[in-house]
Amino acid sequence: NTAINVGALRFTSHAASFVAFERGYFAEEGLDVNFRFFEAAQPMAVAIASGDADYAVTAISGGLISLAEKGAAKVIGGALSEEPGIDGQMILASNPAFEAGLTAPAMLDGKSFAVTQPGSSFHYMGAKIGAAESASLSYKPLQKVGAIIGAMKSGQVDAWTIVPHIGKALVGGGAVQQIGMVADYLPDYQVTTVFTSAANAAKERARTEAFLRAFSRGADDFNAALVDKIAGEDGADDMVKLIHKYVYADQPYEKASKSIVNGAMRLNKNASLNMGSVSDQVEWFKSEGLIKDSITTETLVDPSYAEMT
Amino acid sequence: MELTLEKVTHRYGDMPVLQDIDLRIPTGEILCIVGPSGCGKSTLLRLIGGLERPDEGRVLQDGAPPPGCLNPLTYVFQDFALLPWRSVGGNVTLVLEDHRLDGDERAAIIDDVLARTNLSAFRNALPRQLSGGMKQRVAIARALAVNPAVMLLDEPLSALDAQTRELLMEDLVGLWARQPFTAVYVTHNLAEAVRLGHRVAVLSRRPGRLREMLEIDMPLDERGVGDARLDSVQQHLWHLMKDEAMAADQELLDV
Amino acid sequence: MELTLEKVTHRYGDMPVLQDIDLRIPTGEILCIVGPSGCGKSTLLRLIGGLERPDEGRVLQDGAPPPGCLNPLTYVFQDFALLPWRSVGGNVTLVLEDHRLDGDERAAIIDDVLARTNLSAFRNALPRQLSGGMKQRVAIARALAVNPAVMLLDEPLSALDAQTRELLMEDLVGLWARQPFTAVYVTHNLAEAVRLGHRVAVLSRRPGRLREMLEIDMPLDERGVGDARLDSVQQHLWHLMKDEAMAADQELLDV
Amino acid sequence: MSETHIRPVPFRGGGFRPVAKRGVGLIVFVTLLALIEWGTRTGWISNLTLPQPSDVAMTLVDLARSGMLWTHLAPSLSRLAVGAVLGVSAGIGVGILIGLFSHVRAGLIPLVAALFPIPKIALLPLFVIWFGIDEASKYALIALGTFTPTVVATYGAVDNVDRTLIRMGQSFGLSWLSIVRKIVLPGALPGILSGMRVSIAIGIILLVAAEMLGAEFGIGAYILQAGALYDLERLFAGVVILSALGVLTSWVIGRLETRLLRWRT
Amino acid sequence: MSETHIRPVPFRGGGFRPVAKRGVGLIVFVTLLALIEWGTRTGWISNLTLPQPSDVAMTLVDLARSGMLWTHLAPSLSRLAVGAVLGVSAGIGVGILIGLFSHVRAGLIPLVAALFPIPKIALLPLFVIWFGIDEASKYALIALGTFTPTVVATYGAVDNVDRTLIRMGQSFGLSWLSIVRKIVLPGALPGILSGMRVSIAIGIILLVAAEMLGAEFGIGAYILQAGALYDLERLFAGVVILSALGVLTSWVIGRLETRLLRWRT
Ligand SMILES: Nc1ncnc2c1ncn2[C@@H]1O[C@H](COP(=O)(O)OP(=O)(O)OP(=O)(O)O)[C@@H](O)[C@H]1O
Ligand SMILES: Nc1ncnc2c1ncn2[C@@H]1O[C@H](COP(=O)(O)OP(=O)(O)OP(=O)(O)O)[C@@H](O)[C@H]1O
Ligand SMILES: [Mg+2]
Ligand SMILES: [Mg+2]
Repeated sequence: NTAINVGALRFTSHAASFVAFERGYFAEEGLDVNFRFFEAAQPMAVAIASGDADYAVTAISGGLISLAEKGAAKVIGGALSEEPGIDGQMILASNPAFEAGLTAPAMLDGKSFAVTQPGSSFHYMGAKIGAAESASLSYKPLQKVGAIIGAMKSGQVDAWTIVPHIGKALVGGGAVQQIGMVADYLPDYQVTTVFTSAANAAKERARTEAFLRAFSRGADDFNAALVDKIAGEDGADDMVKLIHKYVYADQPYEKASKSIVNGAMRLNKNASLNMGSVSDQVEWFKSEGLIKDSITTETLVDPSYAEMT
Repeated sequence: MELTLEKVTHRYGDMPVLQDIDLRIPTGEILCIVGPSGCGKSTLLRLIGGLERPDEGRVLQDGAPPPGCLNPLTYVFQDFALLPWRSVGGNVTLVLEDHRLDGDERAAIIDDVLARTNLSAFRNALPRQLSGGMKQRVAIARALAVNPAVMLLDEPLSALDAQTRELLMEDLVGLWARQPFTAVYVTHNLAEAVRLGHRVAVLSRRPGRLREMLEIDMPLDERGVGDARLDSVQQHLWHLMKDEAMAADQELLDV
Repeated sequence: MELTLEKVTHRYGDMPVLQDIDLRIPTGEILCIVGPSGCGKSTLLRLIGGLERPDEGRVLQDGAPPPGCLNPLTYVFQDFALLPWRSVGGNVTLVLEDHRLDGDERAAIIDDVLARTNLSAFRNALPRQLSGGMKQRVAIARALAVNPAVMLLDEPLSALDAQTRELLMEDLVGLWARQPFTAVYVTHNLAEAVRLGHRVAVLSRRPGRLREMLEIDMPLDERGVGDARLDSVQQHLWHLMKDEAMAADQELLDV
Repeated sequence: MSETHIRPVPFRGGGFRPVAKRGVGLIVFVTLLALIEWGTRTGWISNLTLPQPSDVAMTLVDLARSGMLWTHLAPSLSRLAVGAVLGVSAGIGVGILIGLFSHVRAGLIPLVAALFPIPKIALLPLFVIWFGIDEASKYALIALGTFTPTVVATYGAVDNVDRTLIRMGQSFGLSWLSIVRKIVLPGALPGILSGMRVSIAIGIILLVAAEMLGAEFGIGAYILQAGALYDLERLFAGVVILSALGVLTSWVIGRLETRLLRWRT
Repeated sequence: MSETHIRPVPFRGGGFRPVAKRGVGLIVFVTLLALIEWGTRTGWISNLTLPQPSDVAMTLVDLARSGMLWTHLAPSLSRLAVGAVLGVSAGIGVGILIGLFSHVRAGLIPLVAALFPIPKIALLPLFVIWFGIDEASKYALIALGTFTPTVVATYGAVDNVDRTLIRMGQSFGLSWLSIVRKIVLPGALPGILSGMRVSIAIGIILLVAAEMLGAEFGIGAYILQAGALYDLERLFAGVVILSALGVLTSWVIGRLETRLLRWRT
């Protein structure tokens, strides 16, 4: 068996790896998986480049593209994507802003919009929503999701987008208001992708394909249990229990399960990648001057592993 | 104005430093105080000047200070105590600033004391540019500026080299000859004591007691190096103190 | 072993400090060097001991150091230069550690020099517990431990108070009487110079030149306070130097 | 008549010598805590602003009871220890070289001066590439943070060694190595130790930055996590632990000083 | 025979007085840069590890040309200035009170000692609530970071004012205020200035932390963004700017010292 390190965040969106591991799909492919957990996506991308992790799942960020440009990382497949009809990422407004009239994305003009960092996926979503509503937004970089939540609760920023399991809890608590869905603006948004180091992509084909196969089986199980809900109550419960080992492990099951169920979004079948969304994102990064103009999707993506749609 | 000490006793913590000191400081005379190291000479001077309160006994002043006296009891310190960031003139001005004097008066005082100490040419020099002897001259000028009733000098020459010491001793004699002042002069140096003291008080080892009081009735300006009578007084003093000085020297300081 | 200075001249930067010094330091005698402040006395001593190289001229040693001499030219410094983190014994041991001596020899030397300087009881005391006089005794003991051919003393007593100075002068005379040593003794203090010097060299103001060389042929142990002949030599010296001392004192240091 | 003029010399000394009284410090602390406790309980201080001190204390107790305190403290302490030992010892070595050799001094002082104001968090992404995401990068970050202040303190201390002691050593013909070992190093020790106080305080501060990088356990990670969740009780519990750690190491160095520097007045 | 014994006294002094030579520092710098340039060009140093120095220089030039340098520098400088002025002046005030009054000393020293090792980034989430995400929280963070070291340096400086000067003032009957104004403050100035050196260096380091919070422009924000994009050229360009800022402020304080402390030897 070959030992590999898989980078992960303790989010529901990383469930495919957890499922593949717990149900032995990795072992069946001859892979000894060792998870390396991170607090944020950016250091995980750097860790792939430094060789501390072999495979990981993360959003397409400026950092990831830069690393790809330096020949250190390659996207090899898709993971989470928006799909109309499934609860996806939400557009939120803070209570004071909502009371002042920010009740729909159309009213965003001149408002402040929270992002972790310039060039993050939040920034991309904000920009796309803003462009669609021809609203000009001012972006507030706050580094951490926690800081953003604090700023939203105390009304220091007006709007934000966030994954459903966090958003629903916030809206449910009355701390913020939902004013729209991201999927309405970015219907096929490829939120996260599977990536690895360029060396792995080029030289470890067999191992990489094995990883993707196991990963896709995990994704299928997840979709069946929590997205399409075709595995029945018990199947869903089993799945939640499995994921709870990794996500919200420090919270009681009842509380955690709600968050996990809330957070279930479609994981791409067979790790297929929505190239349209990817190239849209790359173009946007270029237009913002965040990455070099010479970068193309070819720099970023190795299309030989998964289906490109 | 005369000062009188009555049964002054002082302790630091449990350690008695001075014991039953009775002393009179008459006007117009220099009283030298000698004693071995650590016997409490500096403490005695601080008590006299009101910088410290005696544990027992009293320090009394009799009569009013002379007119024009801004600070009756005025110190000259061993290490000069000049403000390094003020010029010679500024250091003298310092002690006049808290008194209501008009500008002319102040300037007159400063000119006068600088002239008396031969410092007029150094008015704008900073202390760091001066030799030790010059620094102590500035300190003396500063003391003179407040026209003190009693000058309290704590080993004013012992930070200076031997030759400068000699020069300053002559200066002090000259100052006194022109205008006699009252002074208490603490020193280790017996030669200084016999050159400058009208009377010399000898303290014992700690706790300091008054062991002897010598009177030297020779005018200050007639005293000089190699005078047989002064030499004999000095030898008498050394005789009195040698054993105690040795004992004081051999003591371990337990800091 | 004898030392000879031939036309020694030294400068710091552009400032000449010593000019054409010719000097002979004969065995078994104490040569005192006096001069006004800043005339280059310490520089001269550093040149003699090889701590500095003369710009011009030469410092020569004639003959071999005596047997058992570990460090022919040995200093005693004004500020004692004791390692504060070593005890009295440790400070003496320091200068023996770089020499190949067996333990017994080393112990014997240390016992001997501590006994000669009356320090045996203080062997384990730290410098901070000692009075100034005791510290300088330790420095002298350390110098004696290497059995020097020539001792170079740079104002060894001027950091001490007058009474301790007197005591240490007697100690030095006692040490020399028991076992004469060769020494160059730099001082400001004319009384010291006439008490301890077989010969006294007088330097002029900076740049220091040799102005006069006095010989005092009275045995050291017969000299004392109030001796008329010494007094007259001392007055002669003061006469020679007073004007220069005054000029040196009045000089502005341009640091 | 004259009798009326006799009066004691007025006292005008004293003062300007403040002394620290232990008790008062404690009282101020307790009063402050009591005030905050009262404020948070009555709602006069909103629970978004400050946590209730008693809740923080409870959190600390729980942390200790559950054994999690040790789980978080142990890795942090080992990171601090390894990083600080590396940084401080390299710093002392380089500082001594700068203090002794003109060429080293000329070459390295500008480098150290340029390195000093670089914020170590800015270099975090690089540290991952250079040292990986495991312990090595945490050690390196803390080592780098403690290195520069130690260098500066050490060469300052070597510069301040009394030159007459060195001349004394030379005048007795001591070898170069003897002078360095027996005079320069002990003479520089007080300065080096007081520099270490600052360096280790900086090391503690950097724990949080170091544990931004893939640390699951550690006081810094605990604080970061609490901050991300805006869990003020845990945040303050972590801060209290770091603060206590700082006071403790400062006390240890104080003990070390009184022991090693008994020779000082 | 005797002639052969005559020889010059051997020289054994000198040394132990290293002098900084300006040139050497520059040479070391240039050599180091050249080495890295060569290494990165040949690929011997991977472009993930270090950027090419010439690219960093180009980035700096571009930044300056496009005017973005000023766009980023101006807010950072104003944050540093306002924060440091607040922190340093409060620190000097509190430090002087601690130095003069026993009760203040007893009450505040333990508080300051406990505050010192708290990592300021840990408090970022609180600062958002306390001071908002705009300039106020950045000023507050930098002020807090510069406050504690200034306090410590200031009361140390007041403690070190020569007590004989104070006794002198009392013996001449100067008023309490005169003594404080004319003796204590000027006497403490050297210590306060050298403390300011450290405080401002810390302020610069904290710029990055301060600009983590909702700053669009600023050198710290620029560095953070470059780090997030793993854009090493820009990251290093930012670091170079901060480092230069640090060297510059240190130089300014040095000038201030030579001007204000001309009276020192
Ligand atoms: N403020 C103080 N607190 C405690 N002890 C003190 C204080 N001032 C002086 N002493 C101690 O009191 C004794 C007498 O000190 P004092 O300075 O009066 O002696 P002195 O005769 O002036 O000594 P010296 O000849 O060294 O100047 C000494 O043992 C000294 O250590
Ligand atoms: N290392 C040095 N570099 C530059 N100038 C020096 C140095 N050492 C001494 N000087 C200067 O050389 C002159 C002579 O100094 P030296 O110390 O030899 O005089 P001195 O006679 O011993 O003085 P003092 O009586 O004050 O001890 C002084 O003006 C001094 O400032
Ligand atoms: Mg005294
Ligand atoms: Mg000298």
